Amino acid sequence: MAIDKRVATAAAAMEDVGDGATVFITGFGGAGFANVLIRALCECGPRDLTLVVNSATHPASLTHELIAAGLVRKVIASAGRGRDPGLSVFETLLRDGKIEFECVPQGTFAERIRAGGAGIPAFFTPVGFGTDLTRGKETRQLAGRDCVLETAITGDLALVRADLADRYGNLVFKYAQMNFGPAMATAAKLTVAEVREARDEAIPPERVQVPGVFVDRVLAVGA
Amino acid sequence: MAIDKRVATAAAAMEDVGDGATVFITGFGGAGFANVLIRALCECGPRDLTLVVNSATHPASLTHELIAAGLVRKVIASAGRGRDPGLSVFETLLRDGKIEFECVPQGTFAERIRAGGAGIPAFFTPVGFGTDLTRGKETRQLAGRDCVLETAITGDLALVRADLADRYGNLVFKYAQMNFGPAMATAAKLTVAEVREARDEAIPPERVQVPGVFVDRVLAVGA
Amino acid sequence: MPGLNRNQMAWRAAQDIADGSVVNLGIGIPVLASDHLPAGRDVFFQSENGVIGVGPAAAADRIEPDLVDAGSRKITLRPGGCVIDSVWAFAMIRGGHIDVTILGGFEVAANGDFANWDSRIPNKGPLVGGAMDLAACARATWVIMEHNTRKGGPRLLAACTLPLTAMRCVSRVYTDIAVVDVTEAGFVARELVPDVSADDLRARTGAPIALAPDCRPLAAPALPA
Amino acid sequence: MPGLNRNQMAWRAAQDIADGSVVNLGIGIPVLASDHLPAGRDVFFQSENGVIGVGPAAAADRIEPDLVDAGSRKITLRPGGCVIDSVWAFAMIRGGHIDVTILGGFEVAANGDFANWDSRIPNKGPLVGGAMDLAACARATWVIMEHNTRKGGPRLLAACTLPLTAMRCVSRVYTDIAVVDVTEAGFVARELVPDVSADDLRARTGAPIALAPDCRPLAAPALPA
Repeated sequence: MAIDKRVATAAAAMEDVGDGATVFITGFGGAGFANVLIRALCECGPRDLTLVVNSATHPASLTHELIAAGLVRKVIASAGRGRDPGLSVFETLLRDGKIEFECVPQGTFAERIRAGGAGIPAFFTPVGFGTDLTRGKETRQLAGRDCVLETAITGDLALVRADLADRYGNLVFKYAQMNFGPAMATAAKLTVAEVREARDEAIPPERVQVPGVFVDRVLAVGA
Repeated sequence: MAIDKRVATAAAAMEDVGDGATVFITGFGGAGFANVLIRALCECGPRDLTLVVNSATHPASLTHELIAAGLVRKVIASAGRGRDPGLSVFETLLRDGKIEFECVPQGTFAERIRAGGAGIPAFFTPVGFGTDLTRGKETRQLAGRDCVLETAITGDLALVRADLADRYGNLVFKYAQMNFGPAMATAAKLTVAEVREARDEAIPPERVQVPGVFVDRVLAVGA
Repeated sequence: MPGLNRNQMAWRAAQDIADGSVVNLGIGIPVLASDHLPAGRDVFFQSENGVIGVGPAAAADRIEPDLVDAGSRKITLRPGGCVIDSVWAFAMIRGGHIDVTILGGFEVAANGDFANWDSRIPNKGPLVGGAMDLAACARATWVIMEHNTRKGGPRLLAACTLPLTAMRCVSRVYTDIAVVDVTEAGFVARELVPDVSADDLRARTGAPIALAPDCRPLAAPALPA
Repeated sequence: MPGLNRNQMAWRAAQDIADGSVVNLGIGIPVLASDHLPAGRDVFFQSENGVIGVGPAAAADRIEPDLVDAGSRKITLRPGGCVIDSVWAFAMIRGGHIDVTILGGFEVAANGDFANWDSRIPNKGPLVGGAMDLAACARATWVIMEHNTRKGGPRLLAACTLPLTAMRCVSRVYTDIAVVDVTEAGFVARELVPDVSADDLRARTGAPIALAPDCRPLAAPALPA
């Protein structure tokens, strides 16, 4: 059957997502948030999710809606602090011990996801050595530097925002929209992309930034 | 001073390469061999080189000229077998114990170079476990699989073939020319690219495959 | 000797490639399988040099010198295909994103151990390429090889005698006389060419081999060798 | 209190950015440094969200919503700039491809230990971002911060009291009253604002601090705060 990964509705994009899933969500620095898919996931309503997202509280991302809806058991992120002096929903839950948080240096966060998609179960990095964020981790001196052992993150679902897709699932990003998209697309069992436009004709090979083989479903959502 | 990484001659491209250097050379599957630069390096004549190249004997690469010229102490590669029934120069030297060879599974080879450029001193991989090529290496079971610990490769010089460059050192490849280019460009202290064409105007951002910050010198060599 | 020729072995393996899958074909006989895919199956062939969507060989007048596969063949790119770098190509392989790799081989053991990279040719340099990555990390590793060596010895063995490519990785073997699954219980023949008896098969195999209860005749259309 | 304002501190740090270098600027005061680069220095500013070649802020009528830096500022891209993904952006940082990172900070110790990520605000969630990666792995880590806390306590200390960002990473600190090198022998003031005496400097610093033999007056042009 001729491959066509485009789906017509957000509900179809979220089919088969179950309780307890580990979910990657793209977005950083105000670009690349998969907000249509996040909302669809909210409506789908799976429980006990583990979110892997750069920030638990970025205002431009709807991640907080998943958290506010009580669907999230744990967040793995490099940022969990709201911008306001008051507490965000996430911070309130965290204070009350109702949500788990694993704070990861952003480069280690990116590399752990990349490792998950690349079949590297663990790696050493100098980042974080001697800090609170790596307490209890195995350490080793390598190439003259103190390093910590970090493990891969893999997941069940990735929600990825991109600009353009084609029927084969190939993705093109606009500028800084790319951020965690390629890594998360490779590390999840099921990768769903929301894009401005999903074309029937193939994207020219030199423009592809995530090969369609890493993408399972594509939802066109407009600008 | 306005950045301009273009050099006029192959000799200028090889300036400051010293004895004992570890040299990356791109090329695989018949595409992406930096043959103008390899020949320039031959003429430059540094000794005791360690070559990091996918194949020590691929006929389309001039790597064998460096080896035949007696400049090479060691080769790290995934392939060291000539195509002919007779022995290649490399194989003769290897048989006679006059050159060292480290044979590395190709994906581990690529990943070790990438790790070198990415500041990851070591990583675990399942590839090669239980085989002759990982004998003596540290092993560990991770995520249910037996793995071996592999270390990063860094180098002094990378010779990279690409299609297009600009004054800033940004590179664009044509199809499978890319192979080890991005990884090697990041893992060497000095990265030199030979390209069909080196433009004054900047390559459009969405076409850049190796950012110019990883490239030190660019030599236009034509098709 | 009765049995399938090279193209017929590749044809037989190709029949098992699922629609929509991502497949890596090794150099030699395996790469022929792309010519024999059943109509209507939409498959992406990956080559470990980074090409995703390897299409048919390029016509002589349409060759792009840099559009090659890992075996240096001048190829085309199928619609929707693209090219990634070697790091990503092997991240794709090691990360389990290849549904099936079909490789040529020297020996397969009853526990799935696999030897295909070092046949111990005197003085020739080692050549491993991407074999270990593919064999160890594709979701399924299938092997196409003659059932026996030129001297008549078995290639399906209780334990490999040649240096291993990867441990416990092979799930299916396509030979010139049989299709053999590697199971928890060892070798099980799923298909056998009609001219070879069960006793012949056992005699030509270096480890216990069972016939599946529904073992069928192995047949392929006439194809050039 | 005499001393440099925010823009003047950023200006002073910018004077030390070498021509042709690759620089990452932290959120807050450091990012102002790009406005004060001396004429004729051609520099690529990297942002850890993947932008290489951050240009000036985008004019209101030329905003590209997805062209932002790690601080969510709407920016432009300089000629020769491009955008990479987060994995590569941090590979670039961790791999030593950033010549200098200039970061805001809470505390710097005499051995170069650095604290800038956790000021222990009650109940607020943790936020580390890329600080640890940058501080640990840039070729040089410079810090811009007020010499003293709002309560008057020292930020240059014998040992950090707040959670560390990275160990032994800071080589230079730009404060409102001094430019201080972190050396094997501890803090050394290279420049000092004329209104602050050596005794004042010592009183306001939480660890021994030497004046360089050639210690110069710290001065900056008039700039808006």
